[in-house]
Amino acid sequence: MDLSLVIDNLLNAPVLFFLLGAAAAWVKSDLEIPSPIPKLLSLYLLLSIGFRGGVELAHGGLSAGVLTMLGVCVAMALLVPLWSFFIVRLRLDAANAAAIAATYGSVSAVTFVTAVNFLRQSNVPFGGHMVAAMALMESPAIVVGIVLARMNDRDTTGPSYLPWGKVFHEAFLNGAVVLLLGSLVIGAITANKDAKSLAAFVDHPFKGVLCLFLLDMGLVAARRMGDLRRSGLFLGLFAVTAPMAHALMGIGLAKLIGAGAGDALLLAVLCGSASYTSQSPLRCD
Amino acid sequence: MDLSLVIDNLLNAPVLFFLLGAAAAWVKSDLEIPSPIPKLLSLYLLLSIGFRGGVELAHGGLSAGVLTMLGVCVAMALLVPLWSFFIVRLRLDAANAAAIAATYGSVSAVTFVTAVNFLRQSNVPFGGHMVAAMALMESPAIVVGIVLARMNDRDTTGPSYLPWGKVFHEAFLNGAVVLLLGSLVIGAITANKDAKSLAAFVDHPFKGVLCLFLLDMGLVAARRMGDLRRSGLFLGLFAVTAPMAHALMGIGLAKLIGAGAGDALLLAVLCGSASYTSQSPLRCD
Amino acid sequence: MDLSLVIDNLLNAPVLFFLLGAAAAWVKSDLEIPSPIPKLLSLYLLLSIGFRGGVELAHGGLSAGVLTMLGVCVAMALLVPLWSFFIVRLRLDAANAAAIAATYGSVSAVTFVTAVNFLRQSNVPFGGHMVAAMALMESPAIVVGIVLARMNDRDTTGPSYLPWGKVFHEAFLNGAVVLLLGSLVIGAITANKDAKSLAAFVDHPFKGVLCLFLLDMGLVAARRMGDLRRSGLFLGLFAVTAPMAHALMGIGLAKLIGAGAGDALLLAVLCGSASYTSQSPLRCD
Amino acid sequence: MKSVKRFEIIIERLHARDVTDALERAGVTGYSLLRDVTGTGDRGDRAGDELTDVFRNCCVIVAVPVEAADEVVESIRPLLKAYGGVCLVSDALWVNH
Amino acid sequence: MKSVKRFEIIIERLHARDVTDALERAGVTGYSLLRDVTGTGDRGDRAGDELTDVFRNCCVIVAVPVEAADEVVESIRPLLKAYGGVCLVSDALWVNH
Amino acid sequence: MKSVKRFEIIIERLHARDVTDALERAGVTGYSLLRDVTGTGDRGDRAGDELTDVFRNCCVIVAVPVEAADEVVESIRPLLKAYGGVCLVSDALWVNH
Ligand SMILES: Nc1ncnc2c1ncn2[C@@H]1O[C@H](COP(=O)(O)O)[C@@H](O)[C@H]1O
Ligand SMILES: Nc1ncnc2c1ncn2[C@@H]1O[C@H](COP(=O)(O)O)[C@@H](O)[C@H]1O
Ligand SMILES: Nc1ncnc2c1ncn2[C@@H]1O[C@H](COP(=O)(O)O)[C@@H](O)[C@H]1O
Ligand code: NA
Ligand code: NA
Ligand code: NA
Repeated sequence: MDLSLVIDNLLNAPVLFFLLGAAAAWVKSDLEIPSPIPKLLSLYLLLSIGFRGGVELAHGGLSAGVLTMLGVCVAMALLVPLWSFFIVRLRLDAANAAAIAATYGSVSAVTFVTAVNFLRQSNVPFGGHMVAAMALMESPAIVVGIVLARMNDRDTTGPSYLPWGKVFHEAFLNGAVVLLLGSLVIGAITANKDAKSLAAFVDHPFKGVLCLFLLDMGLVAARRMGDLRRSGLFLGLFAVTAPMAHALMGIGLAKLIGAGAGDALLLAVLCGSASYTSQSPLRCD
Repeated sequence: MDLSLVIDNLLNAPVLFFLLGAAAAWVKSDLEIPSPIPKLLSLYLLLSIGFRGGVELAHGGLSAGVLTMLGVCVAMALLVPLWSFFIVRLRLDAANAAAIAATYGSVSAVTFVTAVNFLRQSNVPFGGHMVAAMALMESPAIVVGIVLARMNDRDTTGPSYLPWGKVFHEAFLNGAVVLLLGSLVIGAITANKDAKSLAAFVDHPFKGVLCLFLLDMGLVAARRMGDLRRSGLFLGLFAVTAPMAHALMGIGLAKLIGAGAGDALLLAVLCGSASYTSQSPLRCD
Repeated sequence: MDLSLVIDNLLNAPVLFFLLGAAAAWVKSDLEIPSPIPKLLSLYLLLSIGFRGGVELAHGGLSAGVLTMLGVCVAMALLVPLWSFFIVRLRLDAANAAAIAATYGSVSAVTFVTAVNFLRQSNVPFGGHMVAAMALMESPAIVVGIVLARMNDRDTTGPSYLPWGKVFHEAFLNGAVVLLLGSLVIGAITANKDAKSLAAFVDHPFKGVLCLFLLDMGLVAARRMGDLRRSGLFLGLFAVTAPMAHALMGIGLAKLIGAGAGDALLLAVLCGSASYTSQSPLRCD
Repeated sequence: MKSVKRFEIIIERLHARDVTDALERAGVTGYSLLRDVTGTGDRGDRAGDELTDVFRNCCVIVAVPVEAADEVVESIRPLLKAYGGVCLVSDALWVNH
Repeated sequence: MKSVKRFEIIIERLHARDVTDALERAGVTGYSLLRDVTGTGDRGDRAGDELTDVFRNCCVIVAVPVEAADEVVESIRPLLKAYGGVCLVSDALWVNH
Repeated sequence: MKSVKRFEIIIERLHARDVTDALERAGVTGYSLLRDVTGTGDRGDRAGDELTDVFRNCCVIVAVPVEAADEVVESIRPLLKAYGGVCLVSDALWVNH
């Protein structure tokens, strides 16, 4: 790979705003994006990416390749937490290991959105179904995590003993998944009619909103660097190597099923990225 | 009317986002648009619709037809709560009947905004004065409601015994009315100078913001369906038939004064729609 | 100067929205822009103005004239609080005099942003370095204010006895300064690559967001008029004459260093305007 | 530290100014306001679904000298009667400074 | 004024509905909710960094008759056990209206 | 349930970190923060009208063991002296879990 391309990539506005946020937090500036503004930004990003994914899906249609890709994604969302669990279990108790496993199985919407922005900017095409894939990968990881925690936990009053109804509810009906899939469906239905008139809202400000959102992510990430240090060498190593390994698997699988470059990158991002969200129903005291 | 046109209308993005919100609330997803984001969206919609109404008013001018229409609107805002009161009074006490009457007399800005979006999309023209009409209809309904409540209430310490100054203040100076009328006036004054440079803010994202706002309305509406059920058959029937009757009157009146199709639809919406806002100074314990 | 130009200027949308806000507060309407929406608007305005300043800086480059201008700005930020202190000290105690001095030395971002909007609308060019100047003027005034307060205060437990580290921290790393300078740098770095794709976010809605922000400023300003009255004749006179005197100095200095009309206006605004922000580390009980 | 009475008044946001006006008339010079409170009470859920915030609650927190408490209660009571809402009173110590 | 027990329950926002459901089961008909609470406790800082609000806290304030307090405590305790959080109980007077 | 002292510290948001730092130095490991508090006090209204939030208040709620209360008071007092604000202390019970 060309080094100047990497630098060029790092020197684009969204990434620089992320670094600005991180720098601001690092020098303890009082710069902050107060709640619920980040929520507004993330609702916008999810709606936008879902809607455009739907429009592209409507134009591209559901082919065998698309279905294979979706299958691969769900499989990875089931498998990644499984092996992550057995590795992390070497050092941690079952409940925490399950929570971490679910984390690595699920996807980071921020990373996905940033990758999408990168592809658009580089004019590399990708399929609208990758957005659906992201929505589909969130839930299985949570369910696998909870199953693992239960199989290894004897305290039936702890948080892993949520009733199954509640587990599935949190896994499949969390707000981000609903908004993403809903916007995807709406985009697919209204592709011919509304895509143009909504472009001024859904497409044009996308990159700018992403900048503002990544500024906040930078602030948050830098504040949490301390947590990373506190988590010890073993987890630190895992946190660095696991995403890379998963991303490489993603690229391998994409080659195998003959996906295009854009879809391959997104699959790598989906496999490699991890999300805090999925921890929540699993966290222990 | 053509059924496929109705379906086509239902299948546009704003309506679908409303349904998405309703569905999300119905399956008890944790999707939410936290306060004060809906407020930001509604401030935007009021500012946008007021400003554009003002620009159109500046281009169209104040004709006799415009003044007739405004007179009809104010008259409806005075009459609708009157007869609503006497119907609802058959079953409820005076204070609650007055609150409900005021509700049906006033207008729902959301419905109006959605109707405006529909007209724009269908390329049906309408007059900027209809925006003024909406602003003018909010206040009379509240005043009539309070007068009715007072005439029928003997407890002079209850909420209907607000001093008149406060009543008029709440009726005529509530934030939505002030912003709407203010933006209308500003739009009319700066029509030639600022309309173009503000279009990127005021016009282009309008439909998208409406989608996000209706998503929230869907969430809220579905959560309140329970209230509807609790309110009993009589009120339920009234809630379904009264808006239709008022809307039909609106269409009739529009024909009578020879208004165009766009203005007629908006008049129907203004007469038919009801707003929670106006209840507030009247509610009883 | 032509009177009709002044009126024309007053009749543009941002100013009218400010007046609308003031009028709404004056009649005690419940119109409000709830927190943190004004914060979102101000983050946007700072990011936008910083980014565009950076893009212009990248195209214009750093010339001797630019550096002179920056020097003049910093000098004024140091001198204005000095003489303001000695004048206000005639009537007030040292701590309060220092706080007020810092206030008049620092700059009002709102006024600056409004002036920038005016220049753009009038097609008068100005340099991107004026944005940097604004960022550079915020901090010195605070530091001078604190030095003055300390030199005149014997109570070493009061607020003026913040450790120096904290003083510099608040002076140089407050959120507005960091975001403004950060966006400026990012704009300068990505000028060729991102300026176009970010325009839909950074440029197009600028004027509209400014309208909404000034609506809020109008609400706030009108509510605080009472404070002005309470502050007595001496301070009232100072509040009216000092900004004018400082603005005139700014225009004189601009002539002296041969700056263009746009830069001269902005320098006048920077010198004349005052900011509440800088008071905070100095306020006394 | 001196003994004070701590008031916590939850009322519709629309009436926040009525509460603070009543407090000011009762001689209270300091109070705090939380603007974003929702809740359920005798009169149903908060709404916030139209274009104003009519149905949202707020919470006013006030500490007053013990001897001023009765007057504050009496100044608030008519507002509760008219608009609903809740007022809780408890004992607290005020850290002098 | 009548004596009540004032509960203040700080818990992750995700579980706000569990708390209010538990309260309703315990016969409580009124409560208030502050949605935007952050904090630090045994389980680290709040985050709010992903696309849901999973780690944000909320605060439920409830005044209940003294005799109902024990039942409310028992209905809340399992939630605290499962999800962490804090529940404080204090004495207060309720201003009648 | 164990007895605790409940602190409620209302101070400018700018100084929120000073408060939590002082608490941490006093050995407090858990606290909650309400970020959006406005108010009136000896030093006038909150503003929030410039481009930072300098004049907005926040409210820190902390429950500490009774025996730790004095130390917490002493750690907060200098901040109140320097920046103004209010600190209320009251008795509460902590629901064990
Ligand atoms: N028992 C209670 N404890 C705490 N807050 C309450 C209680 N009852 C009512 N509230 C609050 O007071 C508001 C108005 O109550 P109400 O007038 O009874 O509808 C509700 O929306 C709640 O926020
Ligand atoms: N001692 C305390 N005083 C006040 N709030 C607390 C305290 N301890 C914990 N909290 C709050 O309760 C939340 C959950 O606490 P924990 O379950 O201990 O992590 C924290 O995020 C804080 O908001
Ligand atoms: N008596 C009081 N009760 C409740 N809050 C108060 C009281 N006095 C002051 N405050 C709050 O503390 C902040 C700072 O107060 P002060 O330092 O007196 O200006 C005010 O803005 C209020 O939010
Ligand atoms: Na993953
Ligand atoms: Na109506
Ligand atoms: Na200045």
